[in-house]
Amino acid sequence: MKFAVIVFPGSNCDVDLYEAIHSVLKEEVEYVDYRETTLDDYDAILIPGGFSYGDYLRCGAIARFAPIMDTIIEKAEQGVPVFGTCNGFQILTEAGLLPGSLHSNIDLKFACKAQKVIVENNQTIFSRFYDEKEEIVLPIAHAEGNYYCDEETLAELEANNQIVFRYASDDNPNGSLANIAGITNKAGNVLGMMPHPERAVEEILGFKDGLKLFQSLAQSLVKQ
Amino acid sequence: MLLQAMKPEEVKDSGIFRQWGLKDSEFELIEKILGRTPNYTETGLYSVMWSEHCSYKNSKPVLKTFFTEGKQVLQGPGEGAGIVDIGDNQAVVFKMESHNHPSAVEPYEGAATGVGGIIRDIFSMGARPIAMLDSLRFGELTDARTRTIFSGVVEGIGGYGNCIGIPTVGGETKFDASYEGNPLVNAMCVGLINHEDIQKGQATGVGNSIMYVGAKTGRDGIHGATFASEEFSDENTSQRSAIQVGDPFMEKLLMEACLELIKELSDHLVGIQDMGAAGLVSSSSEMASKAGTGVSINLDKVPQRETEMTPYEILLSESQERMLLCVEKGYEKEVESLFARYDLDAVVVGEVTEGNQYRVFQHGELVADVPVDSLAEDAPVYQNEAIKPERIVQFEREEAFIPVVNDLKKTLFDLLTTPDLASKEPIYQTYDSMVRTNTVVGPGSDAAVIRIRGTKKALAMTADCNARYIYLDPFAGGQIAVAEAARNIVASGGYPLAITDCLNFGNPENPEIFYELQESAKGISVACERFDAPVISGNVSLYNENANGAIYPTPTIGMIGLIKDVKNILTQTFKQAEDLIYVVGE
Amino acid sequence: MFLAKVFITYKESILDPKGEAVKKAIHQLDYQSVESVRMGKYFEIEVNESDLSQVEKIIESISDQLLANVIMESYRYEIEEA
Amino acid sequence: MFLAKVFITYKESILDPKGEAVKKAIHQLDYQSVESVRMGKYFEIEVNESDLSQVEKIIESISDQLLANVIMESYRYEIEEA
Ligand SMILES: Nc1ncnc2c1ncn2[C@@H]1O[C@H](COP(=O)(O)OP(=O)(O)O)[C@@H](O)[C@H]1O
Repeated sequence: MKFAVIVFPGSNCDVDLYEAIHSVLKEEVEYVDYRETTLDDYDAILIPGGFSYGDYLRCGAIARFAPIMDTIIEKAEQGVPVFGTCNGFQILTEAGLLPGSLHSNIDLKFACKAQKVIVENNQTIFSRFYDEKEEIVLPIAHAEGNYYCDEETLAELEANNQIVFRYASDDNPNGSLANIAGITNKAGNVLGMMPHPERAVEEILGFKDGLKLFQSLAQSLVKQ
Repeated sequence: MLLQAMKPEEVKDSGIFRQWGLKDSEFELIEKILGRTPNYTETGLYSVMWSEHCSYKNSKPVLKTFFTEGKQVLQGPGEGAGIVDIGDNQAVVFKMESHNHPSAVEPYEGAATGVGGIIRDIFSMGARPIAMLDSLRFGELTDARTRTIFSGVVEGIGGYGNCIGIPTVGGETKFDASYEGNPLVNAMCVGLINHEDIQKGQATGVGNSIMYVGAKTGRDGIHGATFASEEFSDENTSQRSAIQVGDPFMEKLLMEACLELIKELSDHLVGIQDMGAAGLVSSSSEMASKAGTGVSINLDKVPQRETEMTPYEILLSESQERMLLCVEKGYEKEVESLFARYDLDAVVVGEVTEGNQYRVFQHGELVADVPVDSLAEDAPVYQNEAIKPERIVQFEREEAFIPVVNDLKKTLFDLLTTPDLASKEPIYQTYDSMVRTNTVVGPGSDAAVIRIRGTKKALAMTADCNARYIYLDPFAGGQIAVAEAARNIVASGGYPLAITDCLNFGNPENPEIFYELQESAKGISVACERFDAPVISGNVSLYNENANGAIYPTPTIGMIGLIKDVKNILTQTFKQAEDLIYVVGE
Repeated sequence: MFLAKVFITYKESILDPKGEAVKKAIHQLDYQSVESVRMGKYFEIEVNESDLSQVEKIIESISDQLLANVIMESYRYEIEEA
Repeated sequence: MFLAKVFITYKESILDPKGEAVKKAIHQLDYQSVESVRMGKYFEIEVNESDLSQVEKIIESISDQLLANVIMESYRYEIEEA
């Protein structure tokens, strides 16, 4: 099985994702440049955090026009797992692969800290190693993680069980709607989330609850 | 426009050079060196190159006294940053730099471009930046302008560091009225390098090409170096319209491109230096001066963001996110195409020449022609007078102060609510301290710890200075600053390796202030020798004054320690109930 | 009641990295005839005063002190009755 | 040559935290008559076309696709000859 980590100009958590797969999960992984137009060699596509194009206009707004995006959209439609964290989540919403959008944290500040997250749906290819309602701790590091969508979309997300991760209702770091921290598309093969599971795969760094996400994904790929 | 047409005699007679910070005696010295009166552009070159910021003309005698030796030192003071061996063919590269004056005027951009500048210093040595620290001083938060400066500075540091993707893992933040209107913004960057990748900022080999890479040049930050070397006045603040704006996205591309260049084309890359203070003139003349060569620059080739820029403006501009390379003749195309992949300009703007002249051409005309060393080396050095401040003489006569505490609990709570002692979480949580997933100990403990992937090693790092101690006793205070840093390193499991420093003081022409500078440097030096932690890099920021006088003398110490095995990492928190608590030391 | 619209942009000589990034993105979308992009801030401010000249004074003062950093930005405003 | 000015603001129904923060700061400066502040983005775009309708098409297209996120923002533009 082989993972692709997409590198946009300004991506900076590409190394974090790469190392999580390579050094900890011990699976094959390669960086793929944003100018590439094929992803046929890969079983899963990972979109890292960071500041693609400086986040200048709006997070993810410019990245979604990068040449690789058409291919990612095509692969996503074919059912290939696509995972985006932080800026990756923002890119996925801008590209329309996930509904809604992300805007400024309610207090307008960048927040980098340990965050309690609740696993709402452990039936996805990304979350099957977690227990239902399991409380985990993942780092967050973002200024624009405040998830928004209209009521209809929210109702759909709830009805289809697309909300995979939520913040605790008394500990929402950014003001996101319905405490949403991460969602999938309807088909369940595209996941976007603000917290950083790739920064939570080693005891020495103080967090390890993210590892199960990559293990879940790896196992799903084996099964296929 | 008229000004640019000034003839040499007019430059002299009008005295415009004084506005640029040159003294009459310095102007005369330039005339003597050249055997003629310098033209407008040349006068501009000297005015920035001979500023305190570039020439260290007031601080050189002090810096010479620093303890700088040690078998671990691979590169001491003199290059963009210092380098220390950490075994296994690896080394750590670090330096601290101030951006005080720009931050007072435009807090966000001032702090952001300070971060950008110090990062370039690190990757221009060939190192991958792995962590940032920031040491900050502000006036009291009760003042509205101070609050604006404070939040702007903190946002600027986070804005730049978060975007470029280097974790900000530690620092310090203190408040005192002496910093009102003149905040201190000291940023430190730490990089990791393999020995064979170490670069120098030099331009050797007659005929080799001087290449310009990165952002285009605009009229921003002209005279920034001079500005950093002057006292503040309100008039000053409004004059300096040319503040720089940082572009961390551009710098991220520039950093990745330069690091790739150093790996892929190392055989043909002769030298590399960032264009920081005093921009193109400083980087090009220093590279030639170090190599003992001449250099010729064609300004028509310099990528420009604005039209009709004069030689003076192009040479002095401090536009950010630019680097200068010296490339072996014949390999320019390779460099160009490497940078093109990052969507960056890379252009030949000049070449290394025989002799030792600094020659600049625009539109086919020779617009400046001066000896390289006269710019980079021959600035006058001033041995300022040092007099023990009256207040210290007073202190020495007084009885020792013994505080009387009546209500211990109240005193403790009062102390804990002072901004100096209060938790700095609201600051450091706005910095990404974890990106690159090597941060074992982030902000909130004594020193931050970054592990070195693929080894058992880790680096401990801290920035410290208690300026009040230096104010009371510069020599002892200097020692205490180093000792505090060393304690933070040791308490985190590391051995002190070396220090960098940022000497923030008031006007050195004031003998009492020069005394503070001189004595605290002695104290630092003595302590460094004791800890076998030599000074390997640093920066001087003088003329930090407001209407009420000088800031507290603040020589910030940045120290790096080596942790041989990540097993030995310690943090400052209690771990479990019933563990015993010891007090060690005197 | 008045509605003031305030526009803030960098001064000419100041680098506008955001505008540059947007321009590049527009070119990637293949609108080559777009020659330059400056990106700035825009405010819509409702002021409950009866007197236009008073509103002007307020808007200038907050633009100067708060909305723009006049060292590197310039501002422009329009006021209409609302 | 044309100059287009594009204004982007959050849709009415969406909370604008930046605008709120600015309003608070304005009240701290003691301009209590300021009732509301919305903060948005402002673009000045030079387009080298000879035909106004062509410029309109371009500006709408880049505003829709790029400049605004139409899920929560709306845009407005003005075009003048330059
Ligand atoms: N400006 C800052 N940037 C990053 N970290 C900071 C900053 N200011 C303080 N810190 C962190 O907060 C913690 C406490 O700082 P400080 O109060 O200076 O501690 P101490 O007095 O114990 O040295 C340290 O871990 C320090 O690294």
